[in-house]
Amino acid sequence: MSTASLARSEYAPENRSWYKRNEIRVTPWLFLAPAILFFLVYVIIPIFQSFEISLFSWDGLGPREYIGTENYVELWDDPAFYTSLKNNLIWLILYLLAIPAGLFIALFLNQTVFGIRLYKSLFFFPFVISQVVVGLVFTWFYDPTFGLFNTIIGWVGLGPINVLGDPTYVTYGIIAAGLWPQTAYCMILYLTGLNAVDPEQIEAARLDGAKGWKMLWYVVVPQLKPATFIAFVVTIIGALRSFDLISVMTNGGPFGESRVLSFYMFEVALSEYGFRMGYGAAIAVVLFIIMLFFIAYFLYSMYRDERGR
Amino acid sequence: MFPTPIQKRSRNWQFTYQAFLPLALIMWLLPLIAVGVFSVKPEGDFAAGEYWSLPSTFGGFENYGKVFFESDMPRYLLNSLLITVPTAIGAVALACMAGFALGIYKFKLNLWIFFLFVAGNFVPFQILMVPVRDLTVDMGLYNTKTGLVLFHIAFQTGFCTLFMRNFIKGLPFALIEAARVEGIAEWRIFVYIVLPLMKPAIAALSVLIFTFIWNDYFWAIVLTQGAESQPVTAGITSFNAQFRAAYHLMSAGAIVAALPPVAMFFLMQKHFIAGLTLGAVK
Amino acid sequence: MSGVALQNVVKRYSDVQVIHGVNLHIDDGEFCVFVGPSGCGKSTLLRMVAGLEETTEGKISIGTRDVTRMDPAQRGVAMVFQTYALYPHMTVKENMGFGLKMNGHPKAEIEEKVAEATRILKLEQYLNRKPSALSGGQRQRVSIGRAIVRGPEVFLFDEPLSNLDAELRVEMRVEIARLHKEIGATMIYVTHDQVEAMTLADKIVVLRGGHIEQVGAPLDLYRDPDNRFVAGFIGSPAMNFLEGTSQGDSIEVPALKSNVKLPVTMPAAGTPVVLGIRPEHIEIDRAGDTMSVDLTEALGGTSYDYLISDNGEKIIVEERGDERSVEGSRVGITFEPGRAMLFDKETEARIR
Amino acid sequence: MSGVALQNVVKRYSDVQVIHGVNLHIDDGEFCVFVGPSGCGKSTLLRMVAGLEETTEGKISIGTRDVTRMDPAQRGVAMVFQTYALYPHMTVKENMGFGLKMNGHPKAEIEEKVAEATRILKLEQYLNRKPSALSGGQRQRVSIGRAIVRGPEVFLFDEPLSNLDAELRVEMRVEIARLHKEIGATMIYVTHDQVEAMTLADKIVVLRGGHIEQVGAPLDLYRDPDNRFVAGFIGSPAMNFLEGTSQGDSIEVPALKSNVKLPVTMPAAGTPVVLGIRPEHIEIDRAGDTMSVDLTEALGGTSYDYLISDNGEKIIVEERGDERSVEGSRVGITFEPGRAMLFDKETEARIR
Amino acid sequence: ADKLSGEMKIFLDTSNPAPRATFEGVIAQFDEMHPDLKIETTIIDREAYKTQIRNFLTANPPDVATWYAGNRMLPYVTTGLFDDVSDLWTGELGEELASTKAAMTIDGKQWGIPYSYYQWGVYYRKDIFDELGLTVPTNWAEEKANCQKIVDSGRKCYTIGTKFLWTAAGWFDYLNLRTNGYEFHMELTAGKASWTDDRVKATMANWRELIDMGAFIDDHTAYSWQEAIPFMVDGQATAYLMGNFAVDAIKSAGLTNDQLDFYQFPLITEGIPMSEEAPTDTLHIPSGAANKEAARAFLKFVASPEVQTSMNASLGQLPVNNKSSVNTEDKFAKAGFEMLNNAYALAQFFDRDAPAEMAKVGMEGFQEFMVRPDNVDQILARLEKARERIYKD
Ligand SMILES: Nc1ncnc2c1ncn2[C@@H]1O[C@H](COP(=O)(O)OP(=O)(O)OP(=O)(O)O)[C@@H](O)[C@H]1O
Ligand SMILES: Nc1ncnc2c1ncn2[C@@H]1O[C@H](COP(=O)(O)OP(=O)(O)OP(=O)(O)O)[C@@H](O)[C@H]1O
Ligand SMILES: [Mg+2]
Ligand SMILES: [Mg+2]
Repeated sequence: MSTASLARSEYAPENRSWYKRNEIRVTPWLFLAPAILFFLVYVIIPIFQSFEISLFSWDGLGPREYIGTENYVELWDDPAFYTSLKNNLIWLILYLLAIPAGLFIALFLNQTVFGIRLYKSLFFFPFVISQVVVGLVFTWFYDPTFGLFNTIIGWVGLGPINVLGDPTYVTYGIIAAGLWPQTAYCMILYLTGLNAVDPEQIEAARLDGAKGWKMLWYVVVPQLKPATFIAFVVTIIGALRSFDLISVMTNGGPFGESRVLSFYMFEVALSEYGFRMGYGAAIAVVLFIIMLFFIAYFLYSMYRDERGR
Repeated sequence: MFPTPIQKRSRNWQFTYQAFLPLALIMWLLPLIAVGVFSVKPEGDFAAGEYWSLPSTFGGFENYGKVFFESDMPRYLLNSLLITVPTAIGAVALACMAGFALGIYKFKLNLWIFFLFVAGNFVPFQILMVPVRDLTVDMGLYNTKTGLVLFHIAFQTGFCTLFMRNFIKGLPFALIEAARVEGIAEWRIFVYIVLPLMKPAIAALSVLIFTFIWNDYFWAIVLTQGAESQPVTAGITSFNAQFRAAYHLMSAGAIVAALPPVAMFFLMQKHFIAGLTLGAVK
Repeated sequence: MSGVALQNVVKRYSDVQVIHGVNLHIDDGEFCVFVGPSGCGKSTLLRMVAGLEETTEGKISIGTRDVTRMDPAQRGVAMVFQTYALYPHMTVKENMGFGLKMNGHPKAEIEEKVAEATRILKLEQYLNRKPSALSGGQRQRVSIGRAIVRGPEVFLFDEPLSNLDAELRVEMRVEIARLHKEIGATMIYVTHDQVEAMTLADKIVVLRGGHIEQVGAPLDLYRDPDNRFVAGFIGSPAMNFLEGTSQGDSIEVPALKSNVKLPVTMPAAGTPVVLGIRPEHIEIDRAGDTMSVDLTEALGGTSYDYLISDNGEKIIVEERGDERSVEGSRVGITFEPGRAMLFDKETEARIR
Repeated sequence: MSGVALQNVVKRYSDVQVIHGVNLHIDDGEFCVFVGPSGCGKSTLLRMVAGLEETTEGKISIGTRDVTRMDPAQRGVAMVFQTYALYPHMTVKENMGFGLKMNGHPKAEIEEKVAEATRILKLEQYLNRKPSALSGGQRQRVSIGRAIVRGPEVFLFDEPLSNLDAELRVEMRVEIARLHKEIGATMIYVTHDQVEAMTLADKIVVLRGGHIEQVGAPLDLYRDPDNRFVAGFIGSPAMNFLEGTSQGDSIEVPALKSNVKLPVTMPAAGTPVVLGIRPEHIEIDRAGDTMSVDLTEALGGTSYDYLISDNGEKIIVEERGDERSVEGSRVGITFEPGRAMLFDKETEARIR
Repeated sequence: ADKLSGEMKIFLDTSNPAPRATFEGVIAQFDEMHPDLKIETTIIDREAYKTQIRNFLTANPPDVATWYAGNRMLPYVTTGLFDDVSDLWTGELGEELASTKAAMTIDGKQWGIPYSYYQWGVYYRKDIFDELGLTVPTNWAEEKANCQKIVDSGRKCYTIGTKFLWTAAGWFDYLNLRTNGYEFHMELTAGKASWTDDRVKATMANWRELIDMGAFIDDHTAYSWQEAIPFMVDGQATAYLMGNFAVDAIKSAGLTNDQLDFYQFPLITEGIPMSEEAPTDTLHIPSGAANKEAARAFLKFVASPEVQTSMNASLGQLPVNNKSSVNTEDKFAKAGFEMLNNAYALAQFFDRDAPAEMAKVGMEGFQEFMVRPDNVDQILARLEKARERIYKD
C-alpha cells in the first residue's frame, strides 16, 4: 500500500505514574493553587478578620479588648455614621445617572462620520484618568473665586456657589465629578452594546412603524440589557467605593457633611484623629452588608446564566 | 443600526451634527482643557488674577521643568511603574492559570470557587483595609512596593479570573478534546494551545489592570507613605501640598500623573475597550 | 389592487452598482420567488421593496401608489426575516401586536387581529412565551404571525426557512403555501433552496449579478429555460452539460462518441455549443462502452451514478428503483433528444 | 485486528441514563455509521469510544485491548470534530504534526507522515496557511489530515460535514469514501444526514433513546427494516404509515377503503396493525376515488402529491416524469403488496 | 564629637517652602560634621504627616521625626512609640530648654526636644487700617467697631480657610482664652469641663457676633490656610488670625513689611489675664529607631544655641534655647517674643491640648458653627457627648 508511512502506531499501555493517571483530576488544583492562595490570604480571610476586629476595641498597637457589639451600639447613635450612610445612599442613587447619561452620549456618537473614532476615544478620556486627578480638576472647576463653574453660572446671573464648601451642595458636587468618568465608562459599554444590536430587529421595528424614542424604548433598550447590567454592576461598585474623590476634594468636609461610609471608616481607623480599628471594622462590616445584597443579586444572575448554558 | 445613520438624514442635519460634535467634545472635556491651559500659563498670570485668559506667555517648559526637577514627581512616576507593571504581570499570570482551571475542567467545586473570585471582586475593598494593613505590617512589607504589589495582585486576581475564565469558556472546547485525543499532557495544552489563544485577552487585561493600578489611590495611602514607595497618585497630593495655591504647577503635576494611562489608552485602545466589555459581557 | 411593480430600479452603494435596472411586475395575490446565486442582489431588491434600502433610481409602486420614497411603515408591506428578528424581550403576543400598538390601534382591535393570526398559525399555546422558549419553527411562525397581524398588502420573505433543519423546513414550507392560499396576499419570497422555489412560486425570478435572467412559472423554467445559467440553476441534481460542435444538421458530442440530432434550429456548422441533459432524463445503457462508472450512491428509492466520459467530462445519472451500476464498470447512456437542450457556448443562450 | 467491540455499554450522567446497555461489534476496516434522532446518544457513544466521556458500565475494546478505562491518547483512536477543532494559531502543517511533536516523535518522522497525509488529502498548497485562511471544506480536510497523521486504528467522526454547505458536503462525502478505501482503517461516523449514511456506510447503526434499534447494511435497512421506527427513519421522503386491522387473512385499511393482502404471516384477526408503503412505491390511480389531493409539488423531474384519505390520514406519493395530479381532485392509489410492510401497532415490530 | 556612622533617617513635616529650606540647611550642616553618617531626609506633606506618623512609627520607624508637644504626643508616649530622651535634658541643655520642659514631660520623663515655637496673633493690613483710619484694637468693643468699619468699606475683617479645620480652632482658642481664661480652657480641653457649660456658650456668643457681622470671608470651607492668603493680599480681607509661620507665605504672596503688621488678640472679659497660644514644634526619636546614637546627636545639635538662633531666624519663629537670640531684624519674631514673655500662660493649640479624637470632633464643630451659627446648641451637645466617650478611660 502506498500509505506505508502511515502505518498504524502501536498503542501499548505503559506503566504510568500516579500523576499521569490522575492528571485530569489534579491539574486544575495545581493551576488554581497560587490564585486561591493569594486570594484567601489577602481577600477572603481579611473579610472574616474584619468581622472579628469589629468586636474589639483596638487602637492597632496595644492589646485588643473584646467589647462584643459595643462598636455597633455606638454606631447606632453616631450622627456621623448616619450622615455617611445617607450620603452613601445619595451616591448610590445619583451615580446611577451615569447609565442613562452614558446611553445618551453613546447614541449621540453611534454614527459613522469622519473622525468619529477619535471623538469616541476623547469622550472616553475621563475614565482613564485617576480619580485623584479628576478630584483635583473638579476642585478647581468648583473653586468659588476663580472656578470655571462659577464663571459659567455667573454668565446666567447665578452664583457664586461654594459647591465644595457648602454642606447642601458638597455631596452633589462630588458625585457630579464622579459621574464624569463613570458616564464615560457607561458610554463605552453602550457603544459596544449598540454594535451588537440586531440590525434586523431594528428593521423589523421600522416596518412596524416604531421611530425615535419609541424605537429606543421598546426595541433598542431591551436589547441593551447585557450592557445595562454591566453598567449597573460597575456603577454600584463605583458608588460604594467612592473614596478617592472625597479624600481629594473635601477630605470629608465641610464638617463631615460629604463623608461616606468608606471615607468615614478610613478616618476612624487610619487617620490621626482615629485609630479605632474596631470601630472602623464595624463600619466596614455595615458597608459590606449593604454590598452583600448586590453581590447576592449579581451572583444569582450569573448563576442563572451559567445554568442556562 | 440605531440611531438612524446620519448619512440618511438631510444635508442640514448632517451639517448640524458635524458642527455639534466638536462643540460637545469641548464641553465634555472642559475641566480637563482648563487644567491643560493652566499648566502652560506662567506664574504671573495667576498673580494677576488672569485665570481664564489665554496664557500671556508660554510657561509650559518652566512649569513642567519644575515638576520634573524640583519635586519628587519623577520618583513617584518610577514607583508607579514599578508597582503597576509587576502587578499586571502577576495578576494576569495567576488569572490565566486559574481561568484555565475553571474554564476547562469540570469538578464539583468549580462554580463555587469561581463565585468566590467573583464575589471577592465585588467586595467593598475598605473591609479589607484593617486586616490587610496589619498583615502587611506583620510581614515587614509596610511601605514597600512589594507589599503593595502583592496585595494588588491578590485583589485584582478576582476580576482577572472572572475575565479569563469567561474568555476561556468561550474557546471551543473541542480544541481541548482534540488535544486530549492526541495525547497531549494537560499542562502542555495550557502552554501550547490555550495560552496562544488567550493573547487578545491577555493584552486587553494587562492594559486594563495597568490603568486600574496606576490610578489606585486608596491602597497607596493605606500601605505606603513617602516618596520612596508611593505611586504617583499619592505623590500628586503631597506635590500639591508642596505647591499649594500654585495652580500652574499643580496642573502640570496633574497632567504628568494622568499622562501614562492616557498614553496607554491611546496606544492600546482596541485592547482596552475589548477588555472593558469582553470581560464582563463576553 | 396591490400588485408590485418595479420600473428600471437601480441600486448603487456609493460607487458599486448592485442592481442594474430591474423591471418586474408582480400581480396582486401572486407568489413571486427570487432565486439566484449568493450576492446576486435578491435581498437587496427585496429590501428596496420594503423600504429598508433606498432606491437609487427608478420607481417602485405597490398597487397604484408610488412608494419609492416612502417610509417602510407606510408602504403596507410586512417582512419576515431569515433570523426571525423577533423582539426577544416580548412575549409572542406582544411581538405580534407590536406593530399595531406603535401605530396607535385600539387595544381591542389588536387583540382581535392577534387572535386571528394565532388561529391561522396554530400558536395558541405559545402566546405568553418569550421567543427564547420556542423552537426554530415556532419562532418563524411567530414572525410570520407578526407580519399577518399588520394586514399588509404585500408580504416579503427573506430566506425565512434557511435557519431551520431539514424536517422543519418541509413542514414550514407547506405552512407558507397554505397561508398564501388562505390570505391571498401578494408575496415576494427570497430563497436559494430549489425545492422551496419550485413548490411555492407562482412566478420565479432568476437573478444574476443584479440582472434578471428569466421570469416564469416554475415548470416553465425547468422545461424551457432561456439560457444555460437558468437551465443549470433550476433542477436538482443540476443539468449535465456536455461540450459539442454543430455539424450543421447534427451536434458532435465527443463525450458520447457520437453525433446527436436535436429538434432545434441548428446553428451554423462549426459553432461550439453545449448540450444539456438532466440527470433524470438519462438512461444507462449497460451494454454501452462510452464511459466508466466512477461512483454510485444508493439512497433506497433512487440512486445516482457518477460517470466519467473518456474525454474527462462528468455526468450524473439518476436511476430509479433497484437498478444500480457497478462502480468501475463501463456503460453507455441514452436519452430522448427532445428532452435535451442546446446552448450557444459563447453567449450561453438557448438555441431553440 | 482493530475492530471495535462494545459490550453492555451504559452511560449515566448523575441520575439520567442516556445509553442503555449497547452491544455492538464493528469489524476491522469497517465503515460504521450511527444515525438516529437528535439526542438519541450518537455523540455520547462515539465520545465514549474516544475516551472523552467515561463509560459508566460495560466494556469497550479496540482490537484485543480493553480500553474502557484508558485515556483517550492511549486508545489509538483519532477524532474529527464537527467544528474541525483546528488550533487556530498554528499553520496547517503544525496542526497536523502537533500531536506527534508533543509526544516526542523525531522531526523526520513527523515530516514524512505529514507529507503523506498532505498528499492523500491534496493539501500541498495550503501547508503554511493558518486555518482562518481556509474554506470550510479545506478546514475539514486538515482536521481529517490531523487524524490520519497519527496513524490510528480507529477513526471517529462526529457529524464532520454538517457545518458545510450543500455542495461542499457532497464533495467531502465523496472524499471520505475515497479515504476509507485508501486507508482501510476502521471508521465510526455520526451523522443525521440520510444521504451520508446511505452512501458511506458498510454498516448503519440506528439508535433511539440510547438503545440500538437495528444494525445492518444501508440497503438492508431500507428494504428490510426491523420495526416501524427504522422504516420511518431510513428513506426520504419518509415511509407512509396507514392504520389497519388484521382480518386474519387480509388487512383492513380504512384509508384505502379496501382490504389488502400481504405476503406475510398474518397476525390474529382483530390485531391493530400499521401498513407501511414508501412514497416511491405508490402509483396514483387517477380513476380512483378514495382520497383527495391536498397539494402537489412539482420539482421538475419529480413531483410529490400530498393526499388526504377520507378518514384523515396523510399520504405522500412520489411521481416521476411530467405526470402530476390536480390539486383538489379525487384519486386512488395502488401499490405492489410485496413492497408494502406490516408493523404491529403496539410493539411497532415488523411483521414478516 | 563622637564619630557617627551608619544611616540616619529623618522624617519631616516641614513641607512649606521656608521651613523646608531651613531644615535642609540644618541637616546639611550636621551632615558635614559627620562625614561617615548617611542622612536620608523625607519631607511629608504637613497634613498627610498627621495621619502617617502612626503608620511609620509602628511599621517603618525613622531615627528622627518631627511632631508637636503637649497632649498631641501622648498617644505615642503611652504606646511606647517615642523613646525616652530624658538623658538629653540633664545638664546644661536641660537648663537652656527649661521653659519648654513642662510641655515635653509626661510621667516625669521627657520624650523629645523642641526646636521652635511661635506666637499666634492677628496679622493685618496696616495700609488698609491706615486708609480707614483704624487703630489696633485692645478690647472687644474696639475690635467690633473696627470690624464694622471694615465691613462697611466693602471688605471682610478676616480671611480664613477652614478646609483642614484647625484654623477655626485658633479662633476658638483665643475667644475662649479671652472670654473664660486659661484655666477654664485647659479644663475644657482636658475633658474636665462640659461643652454645654454656659461659659462655652459665652465664647460662642462672642464668636457669633463676628460671624453675624460678616467678619469672615465667604466660602472659607473651600480653602486651605494658604489658599485664604490671596484674599488678604488683594485687599478683600484685612486680617488673619494665624501662627507666625504664615508670615513667610503672606510675604511671598506679595505683601511687604510696610503693609503687614501684627497685633495681639484683644482683651474680651475684663480682668482675665492675657494668655497666648504658642505651639511648640518638636523632634522625637521613635523607639524603633535604628540609629539612636546619631539621632540623639542630631537632637542635641538642633537644640544648641547657635543652631537655634540661625534656624529660627530663617523660620521666622522663636528659638527654644534661652542662650540663643531672637532675630531682632524680624519685627514679627520680636513682637511675638515680647508678647510671649509677658504672657500669663501659654497654650499649645486646641489639637495639641485636646486628645486627637476630641480635637477632630471639636474642630468639625467649630467649622460647622462658622457656617451655621444657629446650630450652636446642637453642636455643643454633640461635643459634650463626644467628650463623655473620649475621656471615659
Ligand atoms: N452596504 C453595502 N455596501 C456595498 N455593497 C453591498 C452592501 N450590501 C450589499 N452589497 C453587495 O450587494 C450585492 C447583493 O447583495 P445581496 O445581499 O442582495 O445578495 P443576495 O442575493 O441576498 O445574497 P445571499 O444569497 O448571499 O443572501 C452583493 O454583492 C453585496 O456584496
Ligand atoms: N453532560 C450531560 N449531562 C446530562 N445529560 C447529557 C449530557 N450530555 C449529553 N446529555 C444527554 O444525553 C443525550 C444524548 O446526547 P448526545 O449528544 O449523545 O445526542 P446526539 O445523538 O449526538 O444528538 P445530536 O444529533 O443532537 O448531536 C441527550 O439527551 C442529552 O441531553
Ligand atoms: Mg440575501
Ligand atoms: Mg451529537
